[in-house]
Amino acid sequence: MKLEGKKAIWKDYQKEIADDKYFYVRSCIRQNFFPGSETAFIRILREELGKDIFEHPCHTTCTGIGYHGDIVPLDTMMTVVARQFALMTEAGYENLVPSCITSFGIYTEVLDTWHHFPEVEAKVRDYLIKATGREFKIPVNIAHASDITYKFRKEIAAKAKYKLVNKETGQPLKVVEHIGCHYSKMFPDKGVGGAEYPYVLVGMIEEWGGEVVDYPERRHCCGFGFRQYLVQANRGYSIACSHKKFESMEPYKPDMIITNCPGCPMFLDKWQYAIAEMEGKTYGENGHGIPVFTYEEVAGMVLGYNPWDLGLQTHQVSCETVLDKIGIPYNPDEKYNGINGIKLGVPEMPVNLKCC
Amino acid sequence: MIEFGYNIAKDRQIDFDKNDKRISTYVRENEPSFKTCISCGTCTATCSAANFTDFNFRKLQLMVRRGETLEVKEEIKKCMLCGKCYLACPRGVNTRNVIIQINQAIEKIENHDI
Amino acid sequence: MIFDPFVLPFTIGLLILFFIVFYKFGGWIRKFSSEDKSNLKKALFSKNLFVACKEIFYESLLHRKIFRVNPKLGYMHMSLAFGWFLLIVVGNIETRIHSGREINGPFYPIFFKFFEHNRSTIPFSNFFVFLMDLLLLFVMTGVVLAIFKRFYSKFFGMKSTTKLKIGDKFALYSLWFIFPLRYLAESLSSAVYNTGGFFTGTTGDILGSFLPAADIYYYFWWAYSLALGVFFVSLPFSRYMHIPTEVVLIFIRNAGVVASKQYNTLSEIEVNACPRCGICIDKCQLNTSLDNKKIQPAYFLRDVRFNQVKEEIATDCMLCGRCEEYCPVGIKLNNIRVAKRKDFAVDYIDNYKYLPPDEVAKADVIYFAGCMTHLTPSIKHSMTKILDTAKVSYWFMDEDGSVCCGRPLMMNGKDKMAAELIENNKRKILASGAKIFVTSCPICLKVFGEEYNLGIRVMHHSQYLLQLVKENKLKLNLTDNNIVYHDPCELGRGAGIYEEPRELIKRFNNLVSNEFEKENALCCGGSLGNTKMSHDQRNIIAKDVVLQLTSDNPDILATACPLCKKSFTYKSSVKVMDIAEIVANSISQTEPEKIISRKEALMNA
Amino acid sequence: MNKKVVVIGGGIAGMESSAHLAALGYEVTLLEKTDKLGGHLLNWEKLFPTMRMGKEVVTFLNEGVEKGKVNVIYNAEILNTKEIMNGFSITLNNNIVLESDAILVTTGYDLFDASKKEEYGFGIYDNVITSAELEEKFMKGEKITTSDGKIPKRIGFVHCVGSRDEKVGNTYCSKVCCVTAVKQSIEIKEHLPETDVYCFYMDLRMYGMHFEALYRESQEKWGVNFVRGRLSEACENMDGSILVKVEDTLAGKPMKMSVDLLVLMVGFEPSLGTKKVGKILNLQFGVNRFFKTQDQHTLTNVSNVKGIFFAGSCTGPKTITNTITDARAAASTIANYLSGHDIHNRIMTSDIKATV
Repeated sequence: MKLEGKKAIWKDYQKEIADDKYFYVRSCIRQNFFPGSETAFIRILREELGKDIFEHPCHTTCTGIGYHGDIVPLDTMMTVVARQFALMTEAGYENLVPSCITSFGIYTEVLDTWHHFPEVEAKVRDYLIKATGREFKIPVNIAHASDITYKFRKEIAAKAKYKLVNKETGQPLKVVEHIGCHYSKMFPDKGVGGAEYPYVLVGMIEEWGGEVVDYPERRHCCGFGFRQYLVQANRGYSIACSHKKFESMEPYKPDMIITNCPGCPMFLDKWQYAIAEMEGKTYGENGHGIPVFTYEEVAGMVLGYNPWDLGLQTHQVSCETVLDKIGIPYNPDEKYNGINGIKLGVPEMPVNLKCC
Repeated sequence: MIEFGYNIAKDRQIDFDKNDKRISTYVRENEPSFKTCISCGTCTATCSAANFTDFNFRKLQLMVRRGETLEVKEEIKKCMLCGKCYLACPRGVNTRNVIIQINQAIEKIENHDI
Repeated sequence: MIFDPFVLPFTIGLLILFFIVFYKFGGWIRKFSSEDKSNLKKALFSKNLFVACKEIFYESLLHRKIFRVNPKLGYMHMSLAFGWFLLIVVGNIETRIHSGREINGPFYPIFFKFFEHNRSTIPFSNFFVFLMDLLLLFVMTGVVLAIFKRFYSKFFGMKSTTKLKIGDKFALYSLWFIFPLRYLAESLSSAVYNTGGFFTGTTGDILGSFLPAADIYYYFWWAYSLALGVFFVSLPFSRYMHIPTEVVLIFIRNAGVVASKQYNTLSEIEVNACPRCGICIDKCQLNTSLDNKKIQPAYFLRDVRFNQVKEEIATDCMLCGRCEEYCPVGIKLNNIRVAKRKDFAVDYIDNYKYLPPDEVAKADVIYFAGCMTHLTPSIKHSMTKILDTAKVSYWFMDEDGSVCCGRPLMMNGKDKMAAELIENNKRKILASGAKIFVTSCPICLKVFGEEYNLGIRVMHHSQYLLQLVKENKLKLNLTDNNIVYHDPCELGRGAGIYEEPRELIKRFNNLVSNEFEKENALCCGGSLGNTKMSHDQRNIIAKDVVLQLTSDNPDILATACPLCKKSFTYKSSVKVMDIAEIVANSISQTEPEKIISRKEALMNA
Repeated sequence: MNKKVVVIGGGIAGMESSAHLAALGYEVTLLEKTDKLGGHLLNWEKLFPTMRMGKEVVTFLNEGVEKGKVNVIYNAEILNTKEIMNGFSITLNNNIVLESDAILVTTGYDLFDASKKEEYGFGIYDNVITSAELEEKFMKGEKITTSDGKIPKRIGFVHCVGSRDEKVGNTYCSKVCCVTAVKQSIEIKEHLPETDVYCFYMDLRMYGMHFEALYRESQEKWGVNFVRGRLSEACENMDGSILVKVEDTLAGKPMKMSVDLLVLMVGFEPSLGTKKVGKILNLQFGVNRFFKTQDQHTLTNVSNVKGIFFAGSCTGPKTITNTITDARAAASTIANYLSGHDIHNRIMTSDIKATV
């Protein structure tokens, strides 16, 4: 591997990322599956970096799931997107920061469509007025939340209490990075580092002390694929994709996986349990899985946030292996405590996948 | 083991490195013209068996070359050895012998001879 | 007791030979089926025995068939076989008359001239001395020719001579020495005792003039005996095993034992009866066109005999039957070849369940084009035109694509698979109620005739077309085309159909004869029997054949097999046509009634 | 006084056209930007389909240049040109000013920069090389090895890298790569008989006389394998071998295969010189960015500027045979023009014919 070659490509794919005043939009599924991540993102931006980040309570889904699942028509999707823009315009913001990769893809796709077909934009503006009476301005800057984190990766590193380094051996942790397909595969120019060797997560990993693992199926989809997962009969394809990735990364013995998409951590995490139950196969050390994190969780970890505040207890593959390697302290007894320390009860443990 | 209502779908991808290429090697050695096939499909177009079934000799040869040989044993039996394919082949591939050699390779693999 | 130690090599050798030969024969006879055994028993006491003896005399002693193919070679074989036989017979009579005993030691007649020096006591002695010398001279000419042949086979018009195995070498060289040594031993004895006639006596006188004959003649008798002993012991392990085996084979054949599709005892006897004379090698086009001298029956049967057949030897043969046609021993060579292919063939069952349900039409005649004919569509179009013109009620059985007849599978030793196709086709043929089954493909013809047991007439289109012409159902125009006709292997040598196509051509065209016709016809190279030959090799053969057939610049090179037509077309500058096409082209256009084509008739209906 | 012709570019087209123009009696000046004549052919060892040495052809062309007493100016760069009475005045970098009655442009092609095709990993993975690099190894008599010096067990050739690819902006076929891949495959097998060679192609364009025979020989005699399918991506395995992903379109299935060395068959692009000279001389470029000839069938050497002509691969990818033929055709076209035949009138008539 020639790193200079990659660097040359990364240089070609740099994008403009606004440095303040963000209109933040949450992800439908992340706020359910990894609620700590979005909270951590806002906390880091406000508390650590002192940025202005605004959320609008009337924000809805971007319809991306329905759109890619073939049940929401294009015009409907664009009108909903126009409404989100209108909310931003009304709130006085210009920089859109979606938490969801698919939303990021949707917004980018819509803006690109309008750029090439202004008559479509005009039509959508008409729809929006007729439907809601709202008007909107095109966002000045659209950056995914991971782009923002990437932009401030050095600031975060400067404040970090921990590094992605094995405290016993002093060796950097081996990290698999996985980019959501809609981040840059549709519009390589819109992603940091492009589509073939995206840099957005690599930059964070390198800055925070880890070592990136480049394995053959790095570019392969996590297996969400909307239709593949949403129809139960097709879930075999979904899990096969994740399976393919795990088989490919396994020889590299990665310590952890970092993702920047709602679906990816979900599937890379949960399917490890399903694969273990179906085939008895686990991919981590000693019967553990490979812990899967969002970039916000990792940022929170290196900044020294309480792992349970980050929501790491909601992961299927237990994160303690990584916490132990880095030396991040945690109280196992508080793992399943809710807000205010209420004990929520310990979940049933899987048979084949070792969870602590 | 838990029943999820679905299984890990089998990969359709040809895994060339892992595939068993013994039949291919055997046929290449015993019928060198096997190497010159250009997958034009004339054999399949004229095939007596293909008239009645989805038997596809062009594809069968290709699958053997790629080591995708699981279905070959059953498929190959559909051939009637009539020789139309041989007469039609623009590359002069000795198709009948290819079939015969595939048969023999399968038998030899089953008998652990190769 | 008349005895000398030098007779021991001969006597022991002879005993060993008898023991081995009878052991082998016994084994073969034991392995025959009970039916064959009873046939053999019956034959022993019937006129078949005399027929067999006559054939043995003609073939094993006189070598009539070899004479026909190659007179020089025939003489060589005859002088050795028949001459030696007469030497033994006359020698025995001589010794009996001389000794007055019915039974003598087996070596006595052989070494008679050593033991008996007193000529005057023998009745007719001068006559016997003369006769025995004459016979020896006769045999000696054969020996000289045999030695000559080994080093200069072209003299016999043979391009190749068989390669020898170790047993063959012992037998061959000892055989070369037997008669020259006998000649020298008798001549030297004659120099001492004056026992010789015009041949040995004269030679003895000359040799005696400068050699110490009395001191050395004894050693020559030793050498003679040793040569005989070595020959006898090596005989069963050499190609000379054919001498006793051929005799048995002729008897067995005359007893009505017939070849089967499996390799059986008869095949084994046939294999042992091959003298490796090499006639097959010269007749084989793989030799003459491709310089392949590995696979011919002489070698193939040798490998079969010593159980070392390789797949490529068994399969690299076109099954054209030219070798079989000229084999002096009449061995069913194709049969053995195909039977041996079964050792290598992978034969499955239940392969063709995908074949569609039977769609059968009732008709008087079935026309079956055959797979190959579908690649020469003008043959099938000609046939439908002819059949429509002649208003034959027929069913074009494989109009929408063939189900193979099964023959190609059988040729490759896959009988079980073939049986399945045969069963499928047979059911349809019988259900149609047809009385005549006509095919355009000679390869199919044979299997429909021999394996299907249809109980209806199976004809090649050349036969059927002639019949239509004879029945006046077809009116044909005369042409002045010069047509050379190529006999397809499967139609000619395979099915014995030589005359019908010729008659059909002769009625309306000029038939040009060619050296390579009828039994001597060449194979086009397209053969389905051979799975080993490359496309290039086939082209070379086709080119050679076309060159031979078109040497007189005919207008048309006619054949009666789609595969022959296909093989020739790319290589011939002369137009190549199937006999059906020639007939279809000659159909008189002045037919009074409009011919309604079958398709139109169907549409009208 | 002899009429003067300036030929721009000392590749094979420039050499052969100079020789022919000189033989016709013109005073020829050949401008070459480097210090050697021969262009790309200097870097090519053996030529398809004959396997003869490229330098034999260079020698042949040199003889023509020498015999014609062509005035060769090495290290030449054109600064500007002026139209003067029935001709041109050309100023070079070393203050030489040339006057000419006609100009022949033979500025040729550059090889496609394979690193633009990021997903194939050229410049990133150690064992991905270009066809030109492989030829250089042949030329220098270097051993063909992997980056760590091992004998490759399997080598892959990727056809159409930078050709017939809208994504990189080159929609045309480069004409020589297919048969070059076949040629180089055979050479690989000559050097390394135990190595398996796989060619990944979209179409095999064996249009030239004897090309098909070479293709057949590569299969029959050398056992080279051909897979119809365009490589989607190349990844690096742990051991440094390259995992290629392709659809075997004839099998109708995706396929992955590891190769120890991956050779990218790089195609033609208009050379930098072509772009520069075109700008200076006000020449028209066609849709594929090569020079536009005035007619695709008849006026294949004629430019849009009176008195300026083209030869060789500056008008599109050409084989050596085609280039030399084209060079001679250009010489003859110039002779036609300089003897007073108005080639532009022929253009007019042919245009009229075409429109009628």
